[in-house]
Amino acid sequence: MTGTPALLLTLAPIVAPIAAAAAAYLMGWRRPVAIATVAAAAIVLIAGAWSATWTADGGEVAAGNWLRIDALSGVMLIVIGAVGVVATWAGIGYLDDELATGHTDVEGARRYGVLVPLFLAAMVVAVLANNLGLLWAAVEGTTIVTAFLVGHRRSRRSVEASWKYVIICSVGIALAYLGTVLVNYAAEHAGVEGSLDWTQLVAHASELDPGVMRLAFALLVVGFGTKAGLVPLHSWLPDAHSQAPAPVSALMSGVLLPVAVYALARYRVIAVAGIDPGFVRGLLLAVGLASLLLAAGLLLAQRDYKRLLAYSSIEHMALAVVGLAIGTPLAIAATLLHIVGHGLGKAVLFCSAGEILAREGTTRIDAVRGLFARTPVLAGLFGAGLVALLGLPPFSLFVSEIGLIRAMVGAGAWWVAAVVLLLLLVVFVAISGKAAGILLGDPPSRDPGVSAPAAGSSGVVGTVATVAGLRASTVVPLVGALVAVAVLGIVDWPLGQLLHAAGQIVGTR
Amino acid sequence: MTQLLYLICGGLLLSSVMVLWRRELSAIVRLLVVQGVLLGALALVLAGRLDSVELVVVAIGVVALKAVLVPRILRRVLRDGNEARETEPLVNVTASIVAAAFLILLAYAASRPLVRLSPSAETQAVPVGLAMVLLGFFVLVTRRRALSQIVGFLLLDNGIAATAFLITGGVPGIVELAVSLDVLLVVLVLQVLTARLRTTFGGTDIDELRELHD
Amino acid sequence: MSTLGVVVQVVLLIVVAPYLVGVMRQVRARLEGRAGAGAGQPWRDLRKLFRKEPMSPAGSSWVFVAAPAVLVASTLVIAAVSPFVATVSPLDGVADLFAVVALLLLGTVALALAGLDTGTAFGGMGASREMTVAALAEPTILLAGFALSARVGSTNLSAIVERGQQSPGAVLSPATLLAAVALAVVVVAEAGRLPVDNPSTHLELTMIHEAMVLEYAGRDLALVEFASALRLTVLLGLWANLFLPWGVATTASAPALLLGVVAFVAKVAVLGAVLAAGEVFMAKLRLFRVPELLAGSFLFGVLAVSSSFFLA
Amino acid sequence: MSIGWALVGVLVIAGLGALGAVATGSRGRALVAGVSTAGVGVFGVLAGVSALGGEAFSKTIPQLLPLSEVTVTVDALSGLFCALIGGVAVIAGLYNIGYSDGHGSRTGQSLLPLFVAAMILVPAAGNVTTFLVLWEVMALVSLMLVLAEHRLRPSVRDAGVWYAAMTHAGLVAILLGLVLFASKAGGESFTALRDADLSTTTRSVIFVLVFVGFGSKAGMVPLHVWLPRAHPEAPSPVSALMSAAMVKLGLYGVLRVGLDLLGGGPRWWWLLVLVAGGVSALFGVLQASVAVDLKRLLGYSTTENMGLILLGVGAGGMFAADGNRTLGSLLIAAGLLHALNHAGFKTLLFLGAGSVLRATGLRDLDRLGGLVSRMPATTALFGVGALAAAALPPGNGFVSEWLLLQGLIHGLPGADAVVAVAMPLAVGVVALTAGLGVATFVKAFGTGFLARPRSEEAAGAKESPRTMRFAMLVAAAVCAGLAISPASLGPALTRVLEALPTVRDGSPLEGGVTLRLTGIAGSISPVLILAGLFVAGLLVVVLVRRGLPRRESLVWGCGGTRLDPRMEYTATSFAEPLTRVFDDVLRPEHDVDVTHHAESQYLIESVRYRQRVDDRVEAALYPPVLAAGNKLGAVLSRLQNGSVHRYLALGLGGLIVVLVVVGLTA
Repeated sequence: MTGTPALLLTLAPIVAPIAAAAAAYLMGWRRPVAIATVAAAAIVLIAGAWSATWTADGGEVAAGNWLRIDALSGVMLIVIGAVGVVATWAGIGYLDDELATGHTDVEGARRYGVLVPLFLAAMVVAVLANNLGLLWAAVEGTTIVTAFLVGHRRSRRSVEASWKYVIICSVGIALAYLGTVLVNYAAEHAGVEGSLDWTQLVAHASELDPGVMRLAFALLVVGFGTKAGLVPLHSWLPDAHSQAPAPVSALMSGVLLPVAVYALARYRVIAVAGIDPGFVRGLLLAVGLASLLLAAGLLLAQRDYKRLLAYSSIEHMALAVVGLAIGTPLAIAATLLHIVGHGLGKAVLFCSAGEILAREGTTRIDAVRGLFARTPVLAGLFGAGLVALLGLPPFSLFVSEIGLIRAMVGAGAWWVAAVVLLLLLVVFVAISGKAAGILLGDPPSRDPGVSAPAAGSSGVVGTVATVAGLRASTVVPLVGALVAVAVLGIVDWPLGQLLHAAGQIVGTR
Repeated sequence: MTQLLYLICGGLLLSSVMVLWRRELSAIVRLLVVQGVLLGALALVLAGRLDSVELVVVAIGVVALKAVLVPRILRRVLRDGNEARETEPLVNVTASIVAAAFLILLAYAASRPLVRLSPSAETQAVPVGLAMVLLGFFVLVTRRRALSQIVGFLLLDNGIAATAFLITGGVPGIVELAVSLDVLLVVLVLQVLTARLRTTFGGTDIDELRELHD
Repeated sequence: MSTLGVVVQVVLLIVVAPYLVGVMRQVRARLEGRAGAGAGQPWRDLRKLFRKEPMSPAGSSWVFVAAPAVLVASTLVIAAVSPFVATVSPLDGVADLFAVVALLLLGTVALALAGLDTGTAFGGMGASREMTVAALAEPTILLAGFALSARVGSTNLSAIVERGQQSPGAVLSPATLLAAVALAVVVVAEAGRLPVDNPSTHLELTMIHEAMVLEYAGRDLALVEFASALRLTVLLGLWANLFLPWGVATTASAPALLLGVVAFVAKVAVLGAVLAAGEVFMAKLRLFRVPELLAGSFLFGVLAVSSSFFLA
Repeated sequence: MSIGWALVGVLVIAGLGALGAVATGSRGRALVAGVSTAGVGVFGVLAGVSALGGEAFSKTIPQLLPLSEVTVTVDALSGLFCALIGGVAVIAGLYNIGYSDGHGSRTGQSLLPLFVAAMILVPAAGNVTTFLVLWEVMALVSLMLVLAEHRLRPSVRDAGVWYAAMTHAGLVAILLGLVLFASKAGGESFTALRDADLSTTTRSVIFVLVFVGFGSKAGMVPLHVWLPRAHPEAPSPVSALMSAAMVKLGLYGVLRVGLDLLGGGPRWWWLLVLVAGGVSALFGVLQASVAVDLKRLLGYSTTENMGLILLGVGAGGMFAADGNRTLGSLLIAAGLLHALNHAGFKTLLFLGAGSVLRATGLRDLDRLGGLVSRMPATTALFGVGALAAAALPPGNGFVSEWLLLQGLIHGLPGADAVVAVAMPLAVGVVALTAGLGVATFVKAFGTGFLARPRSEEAAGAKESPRTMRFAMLVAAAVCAGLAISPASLGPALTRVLEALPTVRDGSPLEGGVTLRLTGIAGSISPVLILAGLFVAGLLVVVLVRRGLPRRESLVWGCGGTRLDPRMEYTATSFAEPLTRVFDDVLRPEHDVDVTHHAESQYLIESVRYRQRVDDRVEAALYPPVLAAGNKLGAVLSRLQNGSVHRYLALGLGGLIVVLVVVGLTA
């Protein structure tokens, strides 16, 4: 599809969040603004789903040379939209609590209201960009937008986290820019018109100079790998994810990291055509497996449940990159399904972890005990999210992990499959052991004087409905997300064809 | 003309190395100004060689951004704090210079494919850009002050800009614009964060930030 | 006619069993220089006991009451199905070597449970020791059975006995001899004879079997005593017929059965006498040396099986 | 009823049951969950029986499971396991009605029918992904059920973590094995796998991986560590389902993949299975023989019995690999029959243990006792189970062990040295296992139920509600049926064996009253043995009945006063000789605490003696692995020490490495 409808379809998911941001800027953090933010995320989701009508059978929605939706972008739009809806919806209650407990002020809430939709918009631009320079700029834009979201609370720790975040990510993304420049160089030299247009580059991928492209691809892997939380510049991630407000952590982990992986997927298509596929696979595998090892080891040693979730994000992105490394259509489809499942699951986890933090006042794993006995609904959400992320059925991560393993073995990389499975086992043991400590058992007898901040207390935005001490506006999106992940794990139709088409775009035999 | 090009490139590299050497923060900012100007000059020279009006505009923009705007922000950071000197860097100056030599050699080795693709006067100078990137990175790794880290990042960014100019005469205009805007915004963000660091930690020694760890 | 064989066999065993115990005691007495009470004394004791009232210890249950009956019944079933007098029997296919072994174990279990049911330390101690010995004896029995049946291709007792009769040379084969030694040890252990257990001791700390039945009195005790005699007879009879199969009737004719009866009585008497004589010169092993003895017999069992393969 | 509809029934009832249990209040919940579980079980049995009757079923649903599809195929092999699981579920479901009445948690009760449904569907899976999904659903649901009582005992949490970890480790092995298989075969449906033509090396790798995975589910040593933890900690109906039904799916996996999909293999595969089975049987029974926790004892007994079953399957596989189909089919039939028998008696035993637990709150045999007069029905029913578990006639366990021995001893003629060494040892193992099994269950029954109570809790025990007793009665009846007429299963077993191409060989056992074997001269008649025992016992009773009436007396206390229950022999003391004999294997730990009088160190106030027998295999193998993991974590933590400089240095280092590598590989 091209022309004006295509332009509308591609611009809508960008404009909607920007409009929500503008509203927040003008009106401050109010209920209508909050709803508008959720609606903006929903528009992204709808745009993604709608575009699937054209893209699921291999078509595309192109608006000029700059913006374009194909199946791959479509999947990413759906991820952004879905996770966005969950995070912004659950974020309403979060911010109400923050305001009620005095952790933030009206100005802080306004900033939050402006930055979150802008963050969404930047990510949408990244996945819709056909021009790789624009893609880069949008990814860099996310860093700038989220810098102040990470430091939302202005505590020592959040300032520390945001400094590390901005410095490391800026460096990493600068390296990606260098890579982009080199691709541009190779493209110009090969006489590719519109030298950073992805479509053009793919069409002429085999003409690009392999020497330059190898260097470029290596820099891109390190650079975008930084944003995806991959070794060697992964270190910002646990700090930023543990300090950012829960809904922002959810968005960063669930969407931002995958967007970086998405960028790598786009470049992979160009790289494999021009240079030795073994190099591409080896590099991605090295980065992926090293990250997986790191995540597994640090999960074992973890004492903080928000950092635990952060390392779990590293683990899942590592898995996604290993999927890219394998790069068969099945691997790509599985990777994308994995990204979808991970995004939603992580949103649930970060949002419920935020609630746990609000109640318990600590993020130490050994300080939270017997959660099921005290707040069954919250513990159930957290537990179900963990079950999903540990890759157990009926959640889609199980199917996608099987798909990934099948792809690995099918591509002859059975040793990779073995290593990955072993490391995943370590991850499983680490997370399940710690989760058992948090969730199960009898609660410790508490000092009655110290009561957790009253959940469900009326915030600035008005009275709220509660479910078992949790806001409906928190429970509904989280339960919805879990149901969605489960449905995706059981039924093929919502995404199956789209994933298949995306697999065809990126995948190589 | 080629001589001029090489002269400018030499100046760029030298200014990066000098940053490693100097401890005075204001001197480092001055070096950054010099580098910005040299970068603009580079663009101008290339504009001449490639007959590109667009590059002239870019050159003006580069000078405005990297030699005027950004240093001004940095000076404000410098003025807000009372830390005029870099505290003891994590790697001492001698070792830094040796490391710099190694990094420059690495840059030469790594950029061979770039040169090989189209050997010309400009691409011959590409290793300089890459070396600047690595040196900037090195500054980030070894310097403790928040300002020095910002400078390190800017050095790295200048290196990329230099590389971009040298190999292709710059990326497409709109991307260049976006990149510049991004750089400016990052610097602004870092400026704000530096201020927050100062209020919450009472200083800008980045090495003090050790509360978040495993 | 073959049904008659079964009846004859069962009746014979019932009658002979106490006499066997009597003979053994007599042999022993004579060897120890005593006059002895005569071979019929066990029967007289039984008659006396059957008339006395049974007693159940306070707190015990139906298990205590039922155990003697189960013990006797299981032994009687063995007496009925095994080829002691004749190999032709309508019950031939009912139980093979393994089933017989399991039935013996069933009896042991019944008594052990009764011992535990009394709730005394003695009962528990006896049960515990008895089960330990029985458990450790099990591998030897089955391996010896393996060695015997490997030659025949069947675990059917009649088949083994008949094959022994047909090829007498095989009785002297290494496999059979080794199995015979192994089984002999086990028979001693299962029957509760020296050196594993001392049937005449009433010193608490050395008792195994006797400790379990300490609380039995009257006709319960009679049943237990009778069963123990019957078990001894059955074990000796089985051993005799497996390794010395001569004389066992292979047809159901009266003369053959008669010969079978005579041969059985003779074999069992001789074996009993030998066993009793051996006991005179033996002291009881410490309980925790018994496993060593059983391990030795297990070794013989393994050797028996492997020699039946490697030396056959 | 057609298999397809029965499976639909399984799903529908499970779903309705789960929803119903969620919706009902605490009063009716156990009833809803129990009835629906039993209902699911009934449909499972129906599906299984249809399949065993010769019906086959196959269906593919491409709309389900992204990246793959759902394929369901049911043959006789699947059918046997569907029926087995269904049968256990019927009993456990009925039992649950009384057991969980009023205090079953919403989660625990609603998951019960789902657990059963997952288990029934596992053997019906017809492609790799379907199988793996169902397998893992089953694992997850069972994990949640194990955790149902997490608030009551801290040990539940540990058990859950161990279970989760081990079952996931098993999944990893199975996943890798099956995916490798599917990839080499070029398709993931079982039909494609069956038709694949693979190299022996590949097949061996697949088999070993799969065996490790299924072995861990079946509780094979050394992967058994979860079993004696998780099975005891679960609520008793769940324990029964796990121990009697779920572990059997490990067996199913070995049979399905090893003998069906891979179509048999070289002899060493099966030797491996045999050895693993033998070691597990022996180790399991040894641990059971010294265990004092009744449910832990039953858990180790499951390891033992699964060991025996796999020993039989291994030996059968060996013979089949040698071309001796007669013995191959006999031994595998023995294994399958033992699986059925074990399902029967282990259900009964765990339910019995559950009744005791419910009545006394105790699992510790050292504190039980005296239940025979307080819970007569439960005692009698547990006794039936114990008899079967001890493999004594006339129990049903005896028949299958007899078959197993028959298969093992008849392989010698015409065998080579490996068989000649393996078989006697296998017989020795089976025999020692049987012997120790007898001692174990004498201990369990004798100290747990007989004599006088050893604690107030045991003294105050009340008989269980009628539904529970009825459920146990059904289980006992099943055991009795299996014991009396094993030969009637002949046709079904024959059909199952037909699904295994390398073993297929007519019917292995036949006969009515007397159980006869095909091709082997050996027979027993469980019915006649039972009848004989009955008649002889009756005769004895009738003949001896005359005379003076029975009198109650004091027990003899060595001349002392009335004996205290504390002076009774306990389970620990019962097992003491065995503990000493197997000292080297068990390595018991003894603690003696002597408290002296305050006035004089020569006067003793009290002595405390404690003995603990830990799982030595676990203690030897698992701590090093855990320590290695912690080491890894500690080392990697150093990378994450909070210094942004270190983080950036890591990045620069990484960049340099990448640049060097790019340069070097040019």
